[in-house]
Amino acid sequence: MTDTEFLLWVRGPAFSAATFIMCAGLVIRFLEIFLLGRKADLAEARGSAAAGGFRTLFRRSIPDAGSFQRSGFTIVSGYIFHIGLFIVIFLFVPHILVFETVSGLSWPGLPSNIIDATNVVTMIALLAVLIHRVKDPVMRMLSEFNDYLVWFVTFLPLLTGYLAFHRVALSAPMLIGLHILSVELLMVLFPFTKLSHAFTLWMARWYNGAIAGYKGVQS
Amino acid sequence: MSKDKTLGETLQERGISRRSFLKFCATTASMMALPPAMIPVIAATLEKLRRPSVIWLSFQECTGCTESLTRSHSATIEDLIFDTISLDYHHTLQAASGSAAEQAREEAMQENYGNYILVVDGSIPGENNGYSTIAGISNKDMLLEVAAGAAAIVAVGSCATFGGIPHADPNPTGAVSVSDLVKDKAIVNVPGCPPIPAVITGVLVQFLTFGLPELDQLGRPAAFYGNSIHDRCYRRPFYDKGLFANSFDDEGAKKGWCLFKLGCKGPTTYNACATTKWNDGTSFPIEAGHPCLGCSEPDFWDAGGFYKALSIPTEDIGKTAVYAGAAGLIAGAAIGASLRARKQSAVKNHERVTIDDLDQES
Amino acid sequence: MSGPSFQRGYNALKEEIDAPTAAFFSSCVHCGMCAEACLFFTETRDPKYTPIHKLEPLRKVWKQEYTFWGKLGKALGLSRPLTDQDLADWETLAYDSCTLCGRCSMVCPVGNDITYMIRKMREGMAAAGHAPKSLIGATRRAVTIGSPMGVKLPALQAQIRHTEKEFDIKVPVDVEGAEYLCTLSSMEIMNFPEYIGSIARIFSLAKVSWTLSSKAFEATNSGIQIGVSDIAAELVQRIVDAAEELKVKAVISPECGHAYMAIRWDGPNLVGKPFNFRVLHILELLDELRAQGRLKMKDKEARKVTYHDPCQISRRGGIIDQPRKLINMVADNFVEMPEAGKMNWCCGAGGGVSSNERADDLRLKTFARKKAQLDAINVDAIVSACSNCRIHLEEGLEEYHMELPLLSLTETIAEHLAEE
Amino acid sequence: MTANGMPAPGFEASAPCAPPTGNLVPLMHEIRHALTRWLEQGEEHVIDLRSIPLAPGEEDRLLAQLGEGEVNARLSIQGPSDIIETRYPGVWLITHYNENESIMGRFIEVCEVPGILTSQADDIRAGLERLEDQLSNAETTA
Repeated sequence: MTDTEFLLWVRGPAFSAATFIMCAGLVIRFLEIFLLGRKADLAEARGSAAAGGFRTLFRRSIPDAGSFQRSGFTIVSGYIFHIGLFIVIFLFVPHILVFETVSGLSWPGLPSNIIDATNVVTMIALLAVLIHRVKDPVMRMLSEFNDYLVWFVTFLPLLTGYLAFHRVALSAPMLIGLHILSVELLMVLFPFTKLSHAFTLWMARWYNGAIAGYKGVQS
Repeated sequence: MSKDKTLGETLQERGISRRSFLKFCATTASMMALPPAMIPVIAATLEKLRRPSVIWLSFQECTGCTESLTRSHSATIEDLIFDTISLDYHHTLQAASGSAAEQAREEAMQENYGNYILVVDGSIPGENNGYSTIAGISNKDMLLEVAAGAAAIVAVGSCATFGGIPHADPNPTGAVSVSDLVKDKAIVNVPGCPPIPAVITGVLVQFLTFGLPELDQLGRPAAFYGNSIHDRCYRRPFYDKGLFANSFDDEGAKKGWCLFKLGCKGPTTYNACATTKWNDGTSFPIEAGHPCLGCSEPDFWDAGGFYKALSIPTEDIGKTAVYAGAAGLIAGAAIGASLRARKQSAVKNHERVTIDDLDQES
Repeated sequence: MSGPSFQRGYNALKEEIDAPTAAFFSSCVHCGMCAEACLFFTETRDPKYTPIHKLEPLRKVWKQEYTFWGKLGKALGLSRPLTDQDLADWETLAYDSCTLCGRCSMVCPVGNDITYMIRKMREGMAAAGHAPKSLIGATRRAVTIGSPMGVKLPALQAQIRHTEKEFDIKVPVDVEGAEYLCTLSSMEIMNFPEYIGSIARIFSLAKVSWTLSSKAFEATNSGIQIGVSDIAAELVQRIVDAAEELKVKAVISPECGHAYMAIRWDGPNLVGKPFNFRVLHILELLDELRAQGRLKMKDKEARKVTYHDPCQISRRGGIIDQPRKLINMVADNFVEMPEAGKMNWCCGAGGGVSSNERADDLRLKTFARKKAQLDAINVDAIVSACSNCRIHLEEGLEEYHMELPLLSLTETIAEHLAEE
Repeated sequence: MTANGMPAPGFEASAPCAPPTGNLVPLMHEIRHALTRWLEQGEEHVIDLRSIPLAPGEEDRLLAQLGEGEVNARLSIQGPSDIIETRYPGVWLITHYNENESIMGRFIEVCEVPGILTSQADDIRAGLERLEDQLSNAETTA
């Protein structure tokens, strides 16, 4: 297999397979959760479950002052790498073209060198997060294989993206191919690992906010 | 012109001044993308060079490569190159025809067995030898016969190097490249459709001057194929700024912005177009407003579409996502229903817990 | 009678897991932020007190029973199934080191309501026979005697007589057609009988029609704390029956956090039907009276006071503004402690921890958090609205050698009420 | 612009609007460093302009910046070559043309005199031979 054939394979059948697994897997995961159902609350409502749920979807992204003081590192590093991932994934023009072919929607991108710089910052933040996970007693105790796997498959596309952008060591088709392949690995694992929190967290926030909102409780 | 004299002697005999020779060496070094510091080395080597015999075989090809070479702008240099080598067989360029032509080939092979250079353009049919023959000899047989006595092989053009257009899907002749058939000889690949003329001559000079050049993993000389079009492209700053032409006639196209979105293969294509350029160094496809087709890379004809951006999946992902969603709905509903049933059975199995059920001792 | 068993516990956990639980477990990325929100962790720095970790048995059941991959893993023997020993190992984490205060549920960045799940896990723990001894004892007293502290009707009647005599006021009992049925916590009957006099005076001056019930005076619900819905429902049913019998418009929960949670929010779900009467916390009713101008003050509390938010009333109950409006009505010098309101720290004794003798040392250790909050503001008195918080705060202040009086908000209002 | 005020077709795509590669300034600095090194260590330096990506029009701007100095020589060797000392003494611009006057190579050299401008020993030897032949022929004919 030449590098070009490899690139064509990852852009073609492999990408389709990864897309299929990710989309089908996410729908299955969603139904697995959703169909478990939830009892209707019979207590007299004091607020709106929907309003509470909706509010918490957004409100939960802003940490309270006390948590910021006590979990500052987790919050700041978490914010940096999440925003970094967002910028790198959604604002790099070659990526936008992928979303455009799938959805027909397009939006302006950022200059490539800003994406590159953001990528480096994101990788540094992820490394810091990993070190924190290993060093912090609480996180070390909580962490399982899944957590490290998720870290790895998140880091890999950033690294291969960096190598592809700067053409380090291998040929450009191979580097771009490896980058796309690493994204496909991420896509395949997405529904079946903690990566799916990117979707389920909206359900979690919704339920939390709805349970609280129904009672007229802030959350 | 005798083959026994060195190039230096030949030039002197022809009254070509040392200055002219130095100029030739300087422009050749520039063409080969060698640092100017190498100019004296080239001069010293070429001076002592004896003219090697070259046999040029053309198989399934369009003569574009030969056209490219003969349309080469730097006439002086080509003259010198052809002074440098002894082109003993080239069925498009040679005057001889018929059995005389084949005889010339056989003579050249016999006289220089083990020392001549074989240049090939065109791919070789792999399925049925009858697809392409010369003087009743199949391409494959001729290649193997001539290759056996060659000191080295230069495959010119994407057909000879990677199979090229004959090899494109569905590849009716089962076309293969030189390196697919010849495994025991040094092969220098000079891909391109066609290759830049200066690169063809540059490779020959480099080969004659320094022997086998440094090759990349696809057998291409690093001096000419060491950088991607993208990395040497004058429109690269627009890529870095995120300024792209969205169509061939929009404002971005008029302003000369990056052609990535229009399918430019510059990022994955290694060639010298962006610096050496074409037609007397006038321009190259991107400068003319067209995305790079990636012609010097394997399978460029089938590499996901000329006008499809490099990052875009080649298959219909939107459709796949919809099918996947539908499949997920069915599977998810089935799995979800079974989980729900499991929960219902747990609810049914519930035994009322009373205060006497709490103490383990009771 | 079949007694507790692992199977019953496991079945209970399976019953309890619902869509929110699945969404929560799916979303946890093990960031550890809930640890810093839990006073059992902040005051001990022991990682085992990380809230989400306390749910490990429930998570295991969810994963192995309600996810495709988890089930597959279990079937292939790749993951170890839950054992009775696991539940035994988690008993202290689920009961001794969680007050159901809900702080972790507020900070979780993915929005997990961890407290919601602890409550569910206790169902399984209790059914498997892994509830703390003293909590079982309190529950037994609540079911058999009528009150977790063993308070019987004669004791209440004695307090009523005493109150009527002291304040020269009538305390209505079993008055059919009264607007409000007031309930009490046994701590109020035993430790803070002034509460009965206070509400009697306030209601009398504000001309509120109310009554106590001789059949359902106890508002607390040990079933909620131990995590047995069947028992909790039985206890709620007593109040529902009394309210329906006396045809009241509303039931008033006393100054007690979990009692409010039990009757107001869990009650209808436990008995399986909506109430045909309203449920209000006493602070809600008092604030309504204040807003209507029916509470006239003769003077104000002069001391510098602060307000301790009972978790089930503030954070989990949504009654945050009312006590502050009321305090500002009776006190001139009211200051908030750091992180007051919905993010206030638990006293350390809710969620059944105060009834759990085994947790006494840990409970007092965690009081350091409240002490730090109090040290930051330097007040003369603490006002609160939960007798459970109040008892524990008094104990904690004593343990840490702090001289600070604890005031009930209702009682403070009654004290400063203008006589006609 | 054409005479009637309309933009010439296709004009926009070329020189005036071409994006700068950003290579001009570093190039000028490379020349500055080379001059310093020549003064301090006598080290010569050659820059092959074809090896540097330049946008359309950028090379013209470079040449304009370098300007023309005191020496302007034209060699006739298999097509002309222009050897120009720029407005910075010691900085030479060498352009090789083929017989059709197409540019085949362009170099900037930092040195006293570009090597190709000086007479070559081989050529001198050949010239001397020619001279001697000529003189001996003249003597015999005379």
